[in-house]
Amino acid sequence: MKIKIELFGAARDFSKQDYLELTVPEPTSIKEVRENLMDFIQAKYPENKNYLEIVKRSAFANEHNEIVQDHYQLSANSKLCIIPPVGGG
Amino acid sequence: MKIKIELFGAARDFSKQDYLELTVPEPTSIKEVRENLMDFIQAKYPENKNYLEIVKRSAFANEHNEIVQDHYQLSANSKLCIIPPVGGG
Amino acid sequence: MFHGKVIDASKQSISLDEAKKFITSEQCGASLFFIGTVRNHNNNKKVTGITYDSHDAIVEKSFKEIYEEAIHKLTIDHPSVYIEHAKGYLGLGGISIIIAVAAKHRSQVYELSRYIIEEIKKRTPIWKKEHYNDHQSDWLKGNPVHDLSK
Amino acid sequence: MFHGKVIDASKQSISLDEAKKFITSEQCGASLFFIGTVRNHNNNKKVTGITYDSHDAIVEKSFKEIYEEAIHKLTIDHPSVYIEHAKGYLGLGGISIIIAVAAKHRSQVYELSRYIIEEIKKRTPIWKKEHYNDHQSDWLKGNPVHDLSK
Repeated sequence: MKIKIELFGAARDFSKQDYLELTVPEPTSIKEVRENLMDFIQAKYPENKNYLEIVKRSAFANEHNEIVQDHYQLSANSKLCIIPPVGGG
Repeated sequence: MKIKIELFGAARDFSKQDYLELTVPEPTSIKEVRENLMDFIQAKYPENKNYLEIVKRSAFANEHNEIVQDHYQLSANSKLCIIPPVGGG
Repeated sequence: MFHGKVIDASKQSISLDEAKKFITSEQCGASLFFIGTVRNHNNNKKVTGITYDSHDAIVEKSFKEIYEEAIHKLTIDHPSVYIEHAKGYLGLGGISIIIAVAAKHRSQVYELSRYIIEEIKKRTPIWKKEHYNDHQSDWLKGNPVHDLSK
Repeated sequence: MFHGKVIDASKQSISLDEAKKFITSEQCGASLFFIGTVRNHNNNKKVTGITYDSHDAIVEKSFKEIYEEAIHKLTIDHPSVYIEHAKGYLGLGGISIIIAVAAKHRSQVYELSRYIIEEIKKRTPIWKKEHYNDHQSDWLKGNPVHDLSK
Protein backbone atom coordinates (compact mmCIF):
# COMPACT_ATOMS: atom_id res chain seq x y z
CA MET A 1 0.00 0.00 0.00
CA LYS A 2 1.02 3.61 -0.40
CA ILE A 3 1.47 6.10 2.40
CA LYS A 4 2.24 9.77 2.20
CA ILE A 5 4.76 11.48 4.46
CA GLU A 6 4.59 15.25 4.71
CA LEU A 7 8.05 16.79 5.16
CA PHE A 8 9.08 19.43 7.71
CA GLY A 9 12.27 21.16 8.79
CA ALA A 10 15.50 19.54 7.66
CA ALA A 11 13.49 16.67 6.14
CA ARG A 12 12.22 19.08 3.47
CA ASP A 13 15.59 18.55 1.75
CA PHE A 14 14.60 14.92 1.06
CA SER A 15 12.43 16.00 -1.88
CA LYS A 16 11.60 18.95 -4.10
CA GLN A 17 7.98 18.38 -3.19
CA ASP A 18 6.76 18.85 0.37
CA TYR A 19 5.94 15.16 0.77
CA LEU A 20 7.22 11.68 -0.06
CA GLU A 21 5.22 8.64 -1.10
CA LEU A 22 6.40 5.26 0.08
CA THR A 23 5.15 1.82 -0.83
CA VAL A 24 4.99 -0.31 2.31
CA PRO A 25 3.63 -3.80 3.15
CA GLU A 26 0.10 -3.89 4.61
CA PRO A 27 -0.32 -3.72 7.59
CA THR A 28 2.63 -1.63 8.63
CA SER A 29 3.86 0.24 11.71
CA ILE A 30 5.84 3.42 12.31
CA LYS A 31 8.87 1.26 12.97
CA GLU A 32 8.58 -0.24 9.50
CA VAL A 33 7.91 3.15 7.93
CA ARG A 34 11.10 4.47 9.46
CA GLU A 35 13.10 1.51 8.13
CA ASN A 36 11.50 1.85 4.73
CA LEU A 37 12.26 5.58 4.69
CA MET A 38 15.87 4.93 5.64
CA ASP A 39 16.21 2.47 2.76
CA PHE A 40 14.72 5.06 0.43
CA ILE A 41 17.13 7.77 1.65
CA GLN A 42 20.11 5.43 1.42
CA ALA A 43 19.21 4.57 -2.16
CA LYS A 44 18.53 8.16 -3.23
CA TYR A 45 21.33 9.91 -1.27
CA PRO A 46 23.97 7.21 -0.67
CA GLU A 47 26.57 9.83 0.40
CA ASN A 48 24.42 11.68 2.92
CA LYS A 49 24.84 10.29 6.45
CA ASN A 50 23.17 13.40 7.87
CA TYR A 51 19.84 12.61 6.22
CA LEU A 52 19.84 9.13 7.77
CA GLU A 53 20.59 10.66 11.15
CA ILE A 54 17.63 13.01 10.74
CA VAL A 55 15.28 10.10 10.03
CA LYS A 56 16.62 8.18 13.03
CA ARG A 57 16.03 11.14 15.34
CA SER A 58 12.63 12.12 13.95
CA ALA A 59 9.18 11.52 15.36
CA PHE A 60 6.08 10.97 13.26
CA ALA A 61 2.63 12.51 13.60
CA ASN A 62 -0.64 11.08 12.30
CA GLU A 63 -3.60 12.85 10.63
CA HIS A 64 -4.95 13.80 14.07
CA ASN A 65 -1.79 15.75 14.87
CA GLU A 66 -0.70 13.23 17.46
CA ILE A 67 2.87 12.04 17.82
CA VAL A 68 2.74 8.29 17.25
CA GLN A 69 5.11 5.65 18.57
CA ASP A 70 6.98 2.81 16.83
CA HIS A 71 4.20 0.23 17.33
CA TYR A 72 1.45 2.48 15.87
CA GLN A 73 -0.31 0.71 12.97
CA LEU A 74 -1.07 2.35 9.66
CA SER A 75 -3.81 1.58 7.15
CA ALA A 76 -3.87 2.18 3.38
CA ASN A 77 -3.73 5.84 2.38
CA SER A 78 -2.47 6.86 5.83
CA LYS A 79 -0.90 10.27 5.97
CA LEU A 80 2.02 10.95 8.25
CA CYS A 81 4.18 13.94 9.02
CA ILE A 82 7.85 13.56 9.79
CA ILE A 83 8.87 15.69 12.78
CA PRO A 84 12.67 16.14 12.82
CA PRO A 85 14.33 17.39 16.03
CA VAL A 86 12.69 20.72 16.86
CA GLY A 87 14.11 24.07 17.87
CA GLY A 88 11.88 27.10 17.70
CA GLY A 89 11.98 30.28 19.72
CA MET B 1 22.36 74.39 65.39
CA LYS B 2 19.50 73.72 63.01
CA ILE B 3 19.27 70.91 60.52
CA LYS B 4 16.65 70.26 57.90
CA ILE B 5 15.21 66.82 57.23
CA GLU B 6 13.38 66.29 53.97
CA LEU B 7 10.49 63.84 54.35
CA PHE B 8 9.67 60.89 52.09
CA GLY B 9 7.16 58.04 52.02
CA ALA B 10 5.33 57.38 55.28
CA ALA B 11 7.47 60.05 56.99
CA ARG B 12 5.60 62.68 54.97
CA ASP B 13 2.80 62.31 57.51
CA PHE B 14 5.08 63.80 60.18
CA SER B 15 4.42 67.33 58.86
CA LYS B 16 2.19 69.31 56.53
CA GLN B 17 5.37 70.61 54.93
CA ASP B 18 7.74 68.31 53.10
CA TYR B 19 10.51 68.80 55.65
CA LEU B 20 11.17 69.16 59.38
CA GLU B 21 13.60 71.45 61.12
CA LEU B 22 15.30 70.18 64.24
CA THR B 23 17.56 71.99 66.69
CA VAL B 24 20.42 69.73 67.64
CA PRO B 25 23.66 70.17 69.65
CA GLU B 26 26.79 70.92 67.60
CA PRO B 27 28.50 68.69 66.55
CA THR B 28 25.94 65.96 66.06
CA SER B 29 25.69 62.52 64.43
CA ILE B 30 22.95 60.59 62.64
CA LYS B 31 22.47 58.61 65.86
CA GLU B 32 21.70 61.81 67.73
CA VAL B 33 19.48 63.12 64.94
CA ARG B 34 17.43 59.92 65.11
CA GLU B 35 17.05 60.25 68.90
CA ASN B 36 16.18 63.89 68.57
CA LEU B 37 13.62 63.11 65.88
CA MET B 38 12.08 60.40 68.07
CA ASP B 39 11.72 62.86 70.95
CA PHE B 40 10.10 65.32 68.56
CA ILE B 41 7.64 62.69 67.27
CA GLN B 42 6.83 61.49 70.78
CA ALA B 43 6.06 65.04 71.87
CA LYS B 44 4.01 65.91 68.79
CA TYR B 45 2.19 62.55 68.31
CA PRO B 46 2.23 60.88 71.77
CA GLU B 47 -0.36 58.27 70.68
CA ASN B 48 1.32 57.21 67.45
CA LYS B 49 3.64 54.20 68.00
CA ASN B 50 3.74 53.62 64.25
CA TYR B 51 5.53 56.91 63.58
CA LEU B 52 8.24 56.00 66.10
CA GLU B 53 8.62 52.64 64.43
CA ILE B 54 9.10 54.36 61.07
CA VAL B 55 11.89 56.55 62.46
CA LYS B 56 13.59 53.52 64.02
CA ARG B 57 13.53 51.62 60.72
CA SER B 58 14.53 54.55 58.52
CA ALA B 59 17.86 55.34 56.93
CA PHE B 60 19.14 58.87 56.28
CA ALA B 61 20.74 60.31 53.16
CA ASN B 62 23.02 63.34 52.97
CA GLU B 63 23.16 66.17 50.39
CA HIS B 64 25.29 63.96 48.15
CA ASN B 65 22.53 61.34 47.93
CA GLU B 66 24.54 58.88 49.98
CA ILE B 67 23.00 56.74 52.70
CA VAL B 68 24.87 57.70 55.88
CA GLN B 69 25.43 55.59 58.98
CA ASP B 70 24.85 56.29 62.69
CA HIS B 71 28.37 57.70 63.28
CA TYR B 72 28.19 60.17 60.35
CA GLN B 73 28.83 63.74 61.61
CA LEU B 74 26.72 66.73 60.63
CA SER B 75 27.66 70.38 60.46
CA ALA B 76 25.46 73.46 60.81
CA ASN B 77 22.83 73.83 58.08
CA SER B 78 23.21 70.18 57.07
CA LYS B 79 20.38 68.81 55.01
CA LEU B 80 19.26 65.25 55.39
CA CYS B 81 16.59 63.09 53.82
CA ILE B 82 14.77 60.47 55.84
CA ILE B 83 14.46 57.20 53.89
CA PRO B 84 11.73 55.02 55.44
CA PRO B 85 11.60 51.32 54.50
CA VAL B 86 11.27 51.19 50.71
CA GLY B 87 8.98 49.21 48.44
CA GLY B 88 8.69 50.25 44.83
CA GLY B 89 7.92 48.18 41.79
CA MET C 1 -7.09 33.60 29.33
CA PHE C 2 -5.08 32.03 26.55
CA HIS C 3 -4.10 32.83 22.98
CA GLY C 4 -1.64 30.76 20.95
CA LYS C 5 -1.01 31.15 17.23
CA VAL C 6 1.41 30.70 14.34
CA ILE C 7 1.90 33.92 12.36
CA ASP C 8 2.80 33.91 8.66
CA ALA C 9 5.66 36.40 8.51
CA SER C 10 4.91 37.28 4.90
CA LYS C 11 1.47 38.59 5.89
CA GLN C 12 1.68 39.79 9.47
CA SER C 13 4.16 40.63 12.17
CA ILE C 14 4.12 39.84 15.85
CA SER C 15 3.02 42.84 17.89
CA LEU C 16 4.05 43.64 21.44
CA ASP C 17 1.04 45.98 21.74
CA GLU C 18 -1.47 43.33 20.71
CA ALA C 19 0.03 40.99 23.29
CA LYS C 20 -0.18 43.69 25.95
CA LYS C 21 -3.84 44.42 25.16
CA PHE C 22 -4.70 40.75 25.39
CA ILE C 23 -3.09 40.01 28.76
CA THR C 24 -3.87 43.31 30.53
CA SER C 25 -6.10 42.90 33.56
CA GLU C 26 -6.73 44.94 36.70
CA GLN C 27 -6.38 41.77 38.75
CA CYS C 28 -2.75 41.43 37.74
CA GLY C 29 0.17 43.35 39.18
CA ALA C 30 2.85 41.91 36.92
CA SER C 31 3.31 41.28 33.21
CA LEU C 32 6.30 39.79 31.44
CA PHE C 33 6.98 39.83 27.70
CA PHE C 34 9.60 37.54 26.25
CA ILE C 35 10.62 38.30 22.68
CA GLY C 36 12.95 36.26 20.52
CA THR C 37 14.62 38.05 17.62
CA VAL C 38 16.91 37.09 14.76
CA ARG C 39 20.46 38.00 15.71
CA ASN C 40 23.38 38.70 13.38
CA HIS C 41 25.75 35.98 14.57
CA ASN C 42 25.45 32.31 15.45
CA ASN C 43 28.25 29.78 15.93
CA ASN C 44 30.75 32.30 14.53
CA LYS C 45 28.81 32.75 11.32
CA LYS C 46 27.33 35.99 10.07
CA VAL C 47 23.60 35.48 9.87
CA THR C 48 21.44 37.48 7.46
CA GLY C 49 18.05 35.98 8.29
CA ILE C 50 16.17 32.86 9.37
CA THR C 51 13.41 30.88 7.70
CA TYR C 52 11.07 29.28 10.22
CA ASP C 53 9.19 26.14 9.32
CA SER C 54 6.21 25.06 11.41
CA HIS C 55 3.66 22.28 11.66
CA ASP C 56 0.98 24.83 12.46
CA ALA C 57 -1.68 22.52 13.89
CA ILE C 58 0.70 20.70 16.22
CA VAL C 59 2.41 23.96 17.18
CA GLU C 60 -0.86 25.55 18.26
CA LYS C 61 -1.91 22.38 20.06
CA SER C 62 1.42 22.28 21.89
CA PHE C 63 1.10 25.94 22.96
CA LYS C 64 -2.27 25.11 24.54
CA GLU C 65 -0.93 21.96 26.20
CA ILE C 66 2.10 23.77 27.59
CA TYR C 67 -0.11 26.55 28.96
CA GLU C 68 -2.42 24.04 30.64
CA GLU C 69 0.47 22.07 32.09
CA ALA C 70 2.10 25.24 33.39
CA ILE C 71 -0.94 26.54 35.25
CA HIS C 72 -1.53 23.05 36.63
CA LYS C 73 2.06 22.58 37.86
CA LEU C 74 2.79 26.13 39.02
CA THR C 75 0.70 28.22 41.40
CA ILE C 76 -0.44 31.20 39.36
CA ASP C 77 -3.19 33.66 40.33
CA HIS C 78 -5.21 35.03 37.39
CA PRO C 79 -2.90 33.71 34.67
CA SER C 80 -3.15 35.23 31.22
CA VAL C 81 -0.94 33.94 28.41
CA TYR C 82 -0.38 35.05 24.80
CA ILE C 83 1.99 33.08 22.59
CA GLU C 84 2.78 33.71 18.93
CA HIS C 85 5.51 32.22 16.76
CA ALA C 86 6.40 33.39 13.27
CA LYS C 87 6.81 31.11 10.26
CA GLY C 88 8.51 32.01 7.00
CA TYR C 89 11.45 34.35 6.45
CA LEU C 90 12.60 36.95 8.99
CA GLY C 91 15.51 39.35 8.53
CA LEU C 92 17.81 40.57 11.31
CA GLY C 93 15.90 41.89 14.32
CA GLY C 94 12.65 40.26 13.19
CA ILE C 95 10.49 38.93 16.02
CA SER C 96 10.25 35.14 15.88
CA ILE C 97 8.35 34.57 19.12
CA ILE C 98 6.47 36.43 21.79
CA ILE C 99 5.40 34.95 25.11
CA ALA C 100 3.39 37.48 27.09
CA VAL C 101 2.09 36.53 30.52
CA ALA C 102 0.28 38.37 33.27
CA ALA C 103 -0.47 37.23 36.82
CA LYS C 104 -1.02 38.62 40.27
CA HIS C 105 2.59 38.55 41.47
CA ARG C 106 5.96 39.05 39.83
CA SER C 107 7.45 35.68 40.85
CA GLN C 108 4.53 34.05 39.06
CA VAL C 109 5.15 35.75 35.71
CA TYR C 110 8.85 34.88 35.72
CA GLU C 111 8.15 31.21 36.50
CA LEU C 112 5.33 30.93 34.01
CA SER C 113 7.17 32.65 31.17
CA ARG C 114 10.31 30.60 31.65
CA TYR C 115 8.40 27.34 31.86
CA ILE C 116 6.65 28.08 28.58
CA ILE C 117 9.75 29.04 26.57
CA GLU C 118 11.74 26.03 27.79
CA GLU C 119 8.93 23.62 26.89
CA ILE C 120 8.46 25.21 23.47
CA LYS C 121 12.16 24.74 22.75
CA LYS C 122 11.90 21.09 23.80
CA ARG C 123 8.83 19.97 21.95
CA THR C 124 7.02 22.43 19.71
CA PRO C 125 7.49 21.47 16.04
CA ILE C 126 9.22 24.57 14.70
CA TRP C 127 12.46 24.51 12.75
CA LYS C 128 15.03 27.15 11.83
CA LYS C 129 17.00 27.45 8.64
CA GLU C 130 19.73 30.06 9.06
CA HIS C 131 20.92 32.10 6.10
CA TYR C 132 24.52 33.33 6.06
CA ASN C 133 26.32 36.18 4.32
CA ASP C 134 28.08 33.71 2.01
CA HIS C 135 24.62 32.75 0.63
CA GLN C 136 24.79 29.36 2.30
CA SER C 137 22.05 28.19 4.63
CA ASP C 138 21.65 25.48 7.24
CA TRP C 139 18.88 23.81 9.16
CA LEU C 140 19.81 24.10 12.83
CA LYS C 141 20.13 20.97 14.92
CA GLY C 142 17.25 20.53 17.37
CA ASN C 143 15.77 18.39 20.11
CA PRO C 144 14.15 15.06 19.15
CA VAL C 145 10.48 15.20 20.13
CA HIS C 146 10.49 11.53 21.08
CA ASP C 147 13.83 9.89 20.76
CA LEU C 148 12.63 6.72 19.03
CA SER C 149 16.11 5.59 18.05
CA LYS C 150 16.76 4.35 21.59
CA MET D 1 23.57 50.39 27.04
CA PHE D 2 21.69 51.73 30.01
CA HIS D 3 18.78 54.05 30.69
CA GLY D 4 17.27 54.61 34.14
CA LYS D 5 14.73 57.29 35.00
CA VAL D 6 11.93 58.41 37.29
CA ILE D 7 8.81 59.44 35.34
CA ASP D 8 6.34 62.00 36.66
CA ALA D 9 2.99 60.29 36.10
CA SER D 10 1.16 63.61 35.82
CA LYS D 11 3.21 64.53 32.76
CA GLN D 12 4.24 61.32 31.05
CA SER D 13 3.52 57.64 30.98
CA ILE D 14 5.87 54.72 30.75
CA SER D 15 5.98 53.30 27.24
CA LEU D 16 6.68 49.71 26.26
CA ASP D 17 7.50 50.88 22.72
CA GLU D 18 10.10 53.39 23.87
CA ALA D 19 11.73 50.67 25.96
CA LYS D 20 11.73 48.31 23.00
CA LYS D 21 13.32 50.90 20.72
CA PHE D 22 16.04 51.57 23.27
CA ILE D 23 17.10 47.98 23.89
CA THR D 24 16.72 46.59 20.36
CA SER D 25 19.96 45.36 18.83
CA GLU D 26 20.84 42.91 16.10
CA GLN D 27 23.41 41.35 18.41
CA CYS D 28 20.68 40.20 20.80
CA GLY D 29 18.44 37.19 20.35
CA ALA D 30 16.31 37.74 23.44
CA SER D 31 14.45 40.62 25.05
CA LEU D 32 12.41 40.59 28.24
CA PHE D 33 10.04 43.31 29.42
CA PHE D 34 8.83 43.31 33.01
CA ILE D 35 5.91 45.62 33.73
CA GLY D 36 4.40 46.33 37.13
CA THR D 37 0.82 47.62 37.15
CA VAL D 38 -1.61 48.84 39.80
CA ARG D 39 -3.98 46.00 40.64
CA ASN D 40 -7.47 46.23 42.10
CA HIS D 41 -6.93 44.23 45.28
CA ASN D 42 -4.26 44.06 47.96
CA ASN D 43 -4.45 42.39 51.37
CA ASN D 44 -8.22 41.90 50.91
CA LYS D 45 -8.84 45.56 50.29
CA LYS D 46 -10.29 47.09 47.15
CA VAL D 47 -7.64 49.36 45.70
CA THR D 48 -8.55 52.34 43.50
CA GLY D 49 -5.07 53.68 42.84
CA ILE D 50 -1.54 54.15 44.20
CA THR D 51 0.52 57.26 44.81
CA TYR D 52 4.22 56.65 44.35
CA ASP D 53 6.74 58.76 46.20
CA SER D 54 10.37 58.80 45.10
CA HIS D 55 13.72 60.29 46.02
CA ASP D 56 14.49 60.82 42.34
CA ALA D 57 18.24 61.37 42.58
CA ILE D 58 18.87 58.32 44.76
CA VAL D 59 16.44 56.24 42.71
CA GLU D 60 18.26 56.98 39.48
CA LYS D 61 21.62 56.40 41.16
CA SER D 62 20.42 53.05 42.50
CA PHE D 63 19.16 51.96 39.04
CA LYS D 64 22.63 52.59 37.65
CA GLU D 65 24.33 50.80 40.55
CA ILE D 66 22.05 47.79 40.26
CA TYR D 67 22.68 47.60 36.51
CA GLU D 68 26.43 47.73 37.01
CA GLU D 69 26.35 45.15 39.77
CA ALA D 70 24.19 42.85 37.68
CA ILE D 71 26.43 42.85 34.63
CA HIS D 72 29.45 42.39 36.90
CA LYS D 73 27.95 39.43 38.80
CA LEU D 74 26.12 37.70 35.97
CA THR D 75 27.55 36.65 32.64
CA ILE D 76 25.64 38.64 30.05
CA ASP D 77 26.58 39.11 26.39
CA HIS D 78 25.65 42.51 24.90
CA PRO D 79 23.47 43.64 27.82
CA SER D 80 21.04 46.47 27.25
CA VAL D 81 18.86 47.71 30.10
CA TYR D 82 16.03 50.27 30.30
CA ILE D 83 14.43 51.01 33.68
CA GLU D 84 11.70 53.52 34.41
CA HIS D 85 9.61 53.98 37.55
CA ALA D 86 6.60 56.26 37.86
CA LYS D 87 6.06 58.76 40.65
CA GLY D 88 2.76 60.41 41.56
CA TYR D 89 -0.75 59.01 41.22
CA LEU D 90 -1.63 55.99 39.07
CA GLY D 91 -5.12 54.53 38.68
CA LEU D 92 -5.89 50.82 38.20
CA GLY D 93 -3.82 49.24 35.43
CA GLY D 94 -1.35 52.15 35.39
CA ILE D 95 2.26 51.15 34.70
CA SER D 96 4.45 51.80 37.74
CA ILE D 97 7.64 50.22 36.49
CA ILE D 98 9.23 48.83 33.38
CA ILE D 99 12.44 46.84 33.27
CA ALA D 100 13.38 46.04 29.69
CA VAL D 101 16.51 44.01 29.01
CA ALA D 102 18.09 42.55 25.91
CA ALA D 103 21.01 40.15 25.65
CA LYS D 104 22.40 37.45 23.39
CA HIS D 105 20.66 34.48 25.02
CA ARG D 106 17.32 33.92 26.73
CA SER D 107 18.72 32.61 30.02
CA GLN D 108 20.64 35.88 30.31
CA VAL D 109 17.58 38.12 29.99
CA TYR D 110 15.62 36.16 32.60
CA GLU D 111 18.49 36.29 35.10
CA LEU D 112 19.24 39.95 34.49
CA SER D 113 15.64 41.11 34.67
CA ARG D 114 14.92 39.17 37.86
CA TYR D 115 18.09 40.41 39.53
CA ILE D 116 17.17 44.01 38.79
CA ILE D 117 13.58 43.87 40.04
CA GLU D 118 14.55 42.07 43.27
CA GLU D 119 17.28 44.63 44.03
CA ILE D 120 14.96 47.55 43.28
CA LYS D 121 12.40 46.16 45.73
CA LYS D 122 15.11 45.83 48.38
CA ARG D 123 16.82 49.16 48.18
CA THR D 124 15.53 51.74 45.73
CA PRO D 125 13.86 54.65 47.63
CA ILE D 126 10.32 54.46 46.26
CA TRP D 127 7.23 54.28 48.43
CA LYS D 128 3.62 53.35 47.76
CA LYS D 129 0.51 54.87 49.28
CA GLU D 130 -2.50 52.75 48.40
CA HIS D 131 -5.92 54.32 48.01
CA TYR D 132 -9.02 52.24 48.83
CA ASN D 133 -12.65 52.39 47.80
CA ASP D 134 -13.63 53.57 51.29
CA HIS D 135 -11.52 56.72 50.66
CA GLN D 136 -8.92 55.61 53.17
CA SER D 137 -5.28 55.32 52.18
CA ASP D 138 -2.19 53.67 53.61
CA TRP D 139 1.56 53.80 53.12
CA LEU D 140 2.65 50.22 52.49
CA LYS D 141 5.25 48.65 54.75
CA GLY D 142 8.63 48.28 53.11
CA ASN D 143 12.18 47.05 53.48
CA PRO D 144 14.58 49.07 55.65
CA VAL D 145 17.45 50.28 53.44
CA HIS D 146 19.93 49.94 56.30
CA ASP D 147 18.49 48.53 59.46
CA LEU D 148 20.12 50.98 61.86
CA SER D 149 17.96 49.99 64.81
CA LYS D 150 20.08 46.86 65.38
